[in-house]
Amino acid sequence: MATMAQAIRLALHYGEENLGVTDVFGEDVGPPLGGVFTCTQGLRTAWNSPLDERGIVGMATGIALAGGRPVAEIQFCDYMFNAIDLLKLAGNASWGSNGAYHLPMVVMTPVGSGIHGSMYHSHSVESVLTHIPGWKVVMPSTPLDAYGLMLAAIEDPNPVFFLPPKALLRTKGEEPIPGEPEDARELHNRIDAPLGDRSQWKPDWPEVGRHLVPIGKAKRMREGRNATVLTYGRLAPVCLEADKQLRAEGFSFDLFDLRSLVPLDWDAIVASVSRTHRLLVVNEDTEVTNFGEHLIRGVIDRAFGELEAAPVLCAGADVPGIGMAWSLEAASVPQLPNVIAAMRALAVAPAREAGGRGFLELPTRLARYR
Amino acid sequence: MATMAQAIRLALHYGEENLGVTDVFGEDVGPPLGGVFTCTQGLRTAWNSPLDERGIVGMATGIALAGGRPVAEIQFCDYMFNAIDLLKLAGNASWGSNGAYHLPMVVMTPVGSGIHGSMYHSHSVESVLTHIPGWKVVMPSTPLDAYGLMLAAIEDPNPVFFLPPKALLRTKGEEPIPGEPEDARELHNRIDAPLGDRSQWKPDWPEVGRHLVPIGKAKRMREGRNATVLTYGRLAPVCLEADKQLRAEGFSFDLFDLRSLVPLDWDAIVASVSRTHRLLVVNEDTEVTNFGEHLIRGVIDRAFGELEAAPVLCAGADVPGIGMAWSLEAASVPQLPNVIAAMRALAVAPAREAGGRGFLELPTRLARYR
Amino acid sequence: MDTSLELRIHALMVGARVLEEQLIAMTRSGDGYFWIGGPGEEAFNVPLGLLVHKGEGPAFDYLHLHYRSSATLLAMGAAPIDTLRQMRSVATDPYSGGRNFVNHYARHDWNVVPVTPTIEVQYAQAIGTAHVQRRAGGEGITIVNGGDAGAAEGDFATSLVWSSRPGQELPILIVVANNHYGISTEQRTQWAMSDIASRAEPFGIRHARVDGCDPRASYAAIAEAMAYVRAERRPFCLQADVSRLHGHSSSTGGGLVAERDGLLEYEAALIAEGKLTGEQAAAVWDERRRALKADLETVRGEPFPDPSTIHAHTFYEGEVR
Amino acid sequence: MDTSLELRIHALMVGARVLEEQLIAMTRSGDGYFWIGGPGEEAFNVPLGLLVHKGEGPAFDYLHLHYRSSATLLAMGAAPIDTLRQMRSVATDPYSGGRNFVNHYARHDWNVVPVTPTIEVQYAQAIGTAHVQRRAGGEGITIVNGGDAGAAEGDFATSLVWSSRPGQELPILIVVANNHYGISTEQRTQWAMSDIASRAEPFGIRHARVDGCDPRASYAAIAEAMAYVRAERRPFCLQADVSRLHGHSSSTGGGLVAERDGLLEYEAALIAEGKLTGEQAAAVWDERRRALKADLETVRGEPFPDPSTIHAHTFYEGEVR
Ligand SMILES: Cc1ncc(C[n+]2csc(CCOP(=O)(O)OP(=O)(O)O)c2C)c(N)n1
Ligand SMILES: Cc1ncc(C[n+]2csc(CCOP(=O)(O)OP(=O)(O)O)c2C)c(N)n1
Ligand SMILES: [Mg+2]
Ligand SMILES: [Mg+2]
Repeated sequence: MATMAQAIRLALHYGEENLGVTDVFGEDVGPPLGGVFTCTQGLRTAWNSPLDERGIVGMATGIALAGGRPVAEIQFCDYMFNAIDLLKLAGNASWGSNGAYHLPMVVMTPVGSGIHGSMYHSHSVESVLTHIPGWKVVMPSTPLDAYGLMLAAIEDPNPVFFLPPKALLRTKGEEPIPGEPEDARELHNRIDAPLGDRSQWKPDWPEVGRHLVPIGKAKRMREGRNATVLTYGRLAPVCLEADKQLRAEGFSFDLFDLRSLVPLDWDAIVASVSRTHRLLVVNEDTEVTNFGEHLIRGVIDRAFGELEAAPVLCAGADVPGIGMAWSLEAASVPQLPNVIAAMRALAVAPAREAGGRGFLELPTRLARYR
Repeated sequence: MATMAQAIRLALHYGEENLGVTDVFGEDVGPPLGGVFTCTQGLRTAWNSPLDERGIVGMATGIALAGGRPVAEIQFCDYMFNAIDLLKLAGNASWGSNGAYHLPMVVMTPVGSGIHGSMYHSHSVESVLTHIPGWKVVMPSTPLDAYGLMLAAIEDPNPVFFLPPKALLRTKGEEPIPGEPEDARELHNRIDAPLGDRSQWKPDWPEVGRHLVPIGKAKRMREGRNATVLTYGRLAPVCLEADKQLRAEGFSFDLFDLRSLVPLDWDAIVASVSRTHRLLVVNEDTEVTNFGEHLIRGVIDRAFGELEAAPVLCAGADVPGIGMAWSLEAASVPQLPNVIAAMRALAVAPAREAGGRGFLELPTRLARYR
Repeated sequence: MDTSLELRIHALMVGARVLEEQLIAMTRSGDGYFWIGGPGEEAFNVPLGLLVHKGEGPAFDYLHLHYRSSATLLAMGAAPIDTLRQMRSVATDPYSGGRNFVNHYARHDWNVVPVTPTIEVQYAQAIGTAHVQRRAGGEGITIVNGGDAGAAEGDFATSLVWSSRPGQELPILIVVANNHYGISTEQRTQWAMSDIASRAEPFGIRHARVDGCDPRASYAAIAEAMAYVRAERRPFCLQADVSRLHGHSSSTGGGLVAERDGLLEYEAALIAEGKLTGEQAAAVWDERRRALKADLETVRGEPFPDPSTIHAHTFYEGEVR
Repeated sequence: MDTSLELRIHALMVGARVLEEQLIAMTRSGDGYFWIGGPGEEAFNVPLGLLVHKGEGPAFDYLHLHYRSSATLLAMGAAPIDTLRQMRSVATDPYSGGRNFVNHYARHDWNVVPVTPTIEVQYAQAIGTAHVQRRAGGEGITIVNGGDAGAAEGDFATSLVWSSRPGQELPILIVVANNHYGISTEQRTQWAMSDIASRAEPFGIRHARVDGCDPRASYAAIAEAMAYVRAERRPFCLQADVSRLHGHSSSTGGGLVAERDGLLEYEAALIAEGKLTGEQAAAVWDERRRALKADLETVRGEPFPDPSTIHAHTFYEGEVR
């Protein structure tokens, strides 16, 4: 099975050959490295940019303005904060020109913690990016979804953020990409750049097929009854594992990998909450003005009456960075034990008592789960 | 009575003379203009910077690192989005150095809509800024609060965002600044720069006094029973007016101008919600991943059981800009009729029925109030 | 330059000036809230507009303009009434549907990309259209224009770095319209050099400085720079020294200030050279003023945007191009 | 330069090299996750550290360093064990309490401001400490150091613009440590010029280029540049051509690469000049290695940060200075 990095590479290859992608570029994206996470090795249109994120976003905007179809990489999402204005401007090109222009561009940038990225290299960015109107925002948690979301992002006429979790780029999935060789070694030999001199190397691309994950559709990972759990990215497999362990205790959860943060699959979310009557949102961004709070508010708007316990956010601590020491990282972004504790606590919270104001005040701050 | 712009100027003057302010600077902050909103006219330490917001934030950081006490202006908050990284770094200087450094710096930048700022010049930024850990965030809605919050911001050893609403900078308050001349004309003559040649002009500062508004304390503007209303900035006087009109209909609201967004006055908020059992948050930032959603989640965390109706957010439409045409601006950021409609709707929403799931699903999207 | 072109430039300059004066008047008559525009830049902007290869797509020139570029648009053939529409923020505004400030153009069929409300970012975006044109070959180039003060933003440096990458040089004309001010701040208090285009020198980028108040000198300088960029597919950086005849914007009053007026100078020269009479010149002004008055009446009858359209085009709704 | 200084420089260079080798070994022994550092920059960074006016406050030099500046810190007198502490992310790490990557220094008593995890932003911050020093007078200056690739960010231009404002010139030494690469990307593919310091020319900023693999040339060039900045209170831009002996970081392997080694060249020269014997040189290396081994044992016994401290210093808790 392909890793997520390989899946992205295959998607970009498919995009170059079939969807009109003209430029895959960014810092160290072209040869010899092919991306610090190897996502862009061997691609025909990949090239190295200067070390200048504003230039990268501006270049992508300009390419899209001139009818090209760029996939720009910001090496780590953490380096994008000097270009939020340019991203906002890309997001308002269509609206601001009253529809005269549109920008089919993808900005791909790895997000989140879990690779010992330390203080600044471990950001989650969904709270900032979902607040920029005019952009779609997708985040895969499996290689196949990465493949399908990238194809959908490329085909979309709007700017799309494609946000692979750093911590999952090297993990393999359970579902093959259509056309992927069965043997992982074969895939490796055909498309991973060799160590050492690469100047003569060319990938031997497998014939991968068209597989789109529609933007705006959540994936129900598990069906269950104790609560609805909304998550995405690095924490999707963590929540799966938590669900598995809690099933042994007799609990079960309606577990969603949202995949698409803008637009949201409100239908699926509301239908689930209307069945489970409880809601937990799990992400790793810092907890103040967190996208998960939007999810909670959106559910309240649509189905407050369905909630029989307080909706809960399990998110990152409100601290200026992620500590380098593992003891600190584990204390500031949710880990498996925190997620299990949050899920269990929500499942056992007493339903509000008839007529009273007896809702359990659930502790939702990460710190309290430790 | 002083306008808010004059109040800020007086506060900066007080800061220069008594609190060690070393630099008030930014684009057009020094002579001859003294700020596009006149907030920095006549100040001893005011100077004009190059047109470079990254330089401005970097300069402020460096001044604070070297023991100075800067107040940097970003001319409109809308120009700050190319410097979010530098702001984040300022916010993590203390945490990241484990307390070795601290940055006593104020970034002052006018925010919000209401001055025909069009597409890009009408941003609200609190949702982005409250998500940057390590910064305090204050927003005045009256001249006296502007004065007191600026003094507190200057005295604070941490970086502080001081966010006067663009639309209120020219409005007068009802409470005088200590030491302010009684006659507004006198104040004008003494501290407003004259039209025409200003090269010989010097202000004749009144002896203003020390008046601090502690950061972290909300102001209860009105006491009432139908619901708790949390707001700040431009919409504070709008909510006051809405409350006034609704009192004629027999409603009353526990109305708070938060003033300090980080840190929040949770004690006051929770105490109020525990009394009114209903919550409305009113702001003008776009509604997806909006700081008001944090307020709602925070109340849910602390007092879900107290809520007898769904908490409501009345905020800006999720569009990429504010239309230049007034018809468009009024359709995208809350205006008085929207606020009145939201307050009334919340006040009359039936309390949840005993035992059932009968909470009224309140329409919270701005569009639905029109 | 033949006389007919000289007279055409004159007429276009007058048209642009009169348009800007009309816009300023509209801030006072309640027909608009905020004015920003280009009176004082016509002598440079009209030649620029005339020399553009106008059309859609990479074979034609891309324009990344600033908010003082009305004369360029008019020289390209834009209808003045459309600028009045944007000023009044009516629904018929073809550039933004009443959503953006006046003189913030966007025209897909002419490769005029949206004028940005933030300073200097166009220099970071322009490298992208130029990149597509570098690959496309042909004669299409990218033109980017902005002010002197704004060149202090890193984006100006970005345009120099990215347009001079060895073997990847971009066909881009980088213009700095130097009016010696950023709002109230004098250039000489913030800049070590008076010719900002000289910053291109260490990058091996050709550069020049021209009197942007002189339309004939501007025409020649732009033509030469463009010829180089079109043929050599390499960047060129051009500073034009211009005036800011009505100050920064309506926020600073919008009144006339004492600066060189390239239009009056030029008109006087044409008269002295016997190419135009005083009456003919006056007729040009009158005709434009009259036409604009009629345009304004038309625009006043047009509706403001319907608030129910507020979400339209947040995401693209048109045909995918 | 007298021999005792030459030998001191040698010993410091060896100490820095051995420290970096130890750090790389620690990524393999599980004593740390990520390494980035400065082997190949010692010949420039040791002289820089020796020439710093070390102390607290504007009368002394401010250092805005990058993640390859270990040799500068050692030359200033930092204890190598503290770098091991940061590498292992133990609570005793005096620079960040186990919160930041290795070689990300912050020392208030020496005016070493926090090394930033993002490239080039230090150039935008450095103008602020220099501004305070301009006003303070005296001899204190600001030194900012970063890489070649990073100079493509607008912040490099910001440092040039802001440090050369007429009448407001800043006492700042702007260094570009040019190792000809940004991670995998060769400088010559992205830059039109080989001397990035030449970008200072149009700003009227003095500039120079030095062989940063030669400690004696570096010492002289830094001393000259500093003397100018200290006395004239004006900016100076200096490019040092250096090596990147173990590649970019542990992410790219951390193995030795075939580049000029300024330390070995220098050691050979000192031996050839009769100032050092082979045995003496070997003894310096041995002694440093032995000491570091002992340091590592100490560090291994030290605790990791207590998770309950996670919120500490989010807001300042110390005495207000
Ligand atoms: C990023 C940004 N910063 C600040 C502003 C506010 N602003 C608008 S025009 C202007 C001055 C621009 O001066 P210059 O670049 O010389 O152009 P000019 O207006 O003189 O033509 C400023 C500061 C802005 N629009 N965008
Ligand atoms: C703003 C930002 N962009 C990208 C990176 C990732 N990154 C770290 S080091 C590096 C290369 C830096 O090259 P250079 O400036 O030449 O310094 P060197 O590492 O070669 O000393 C890159 C791209 C970063 N840390 N910050
Ligand atoms: Mg100007
Ligand atoms: Mg380098």
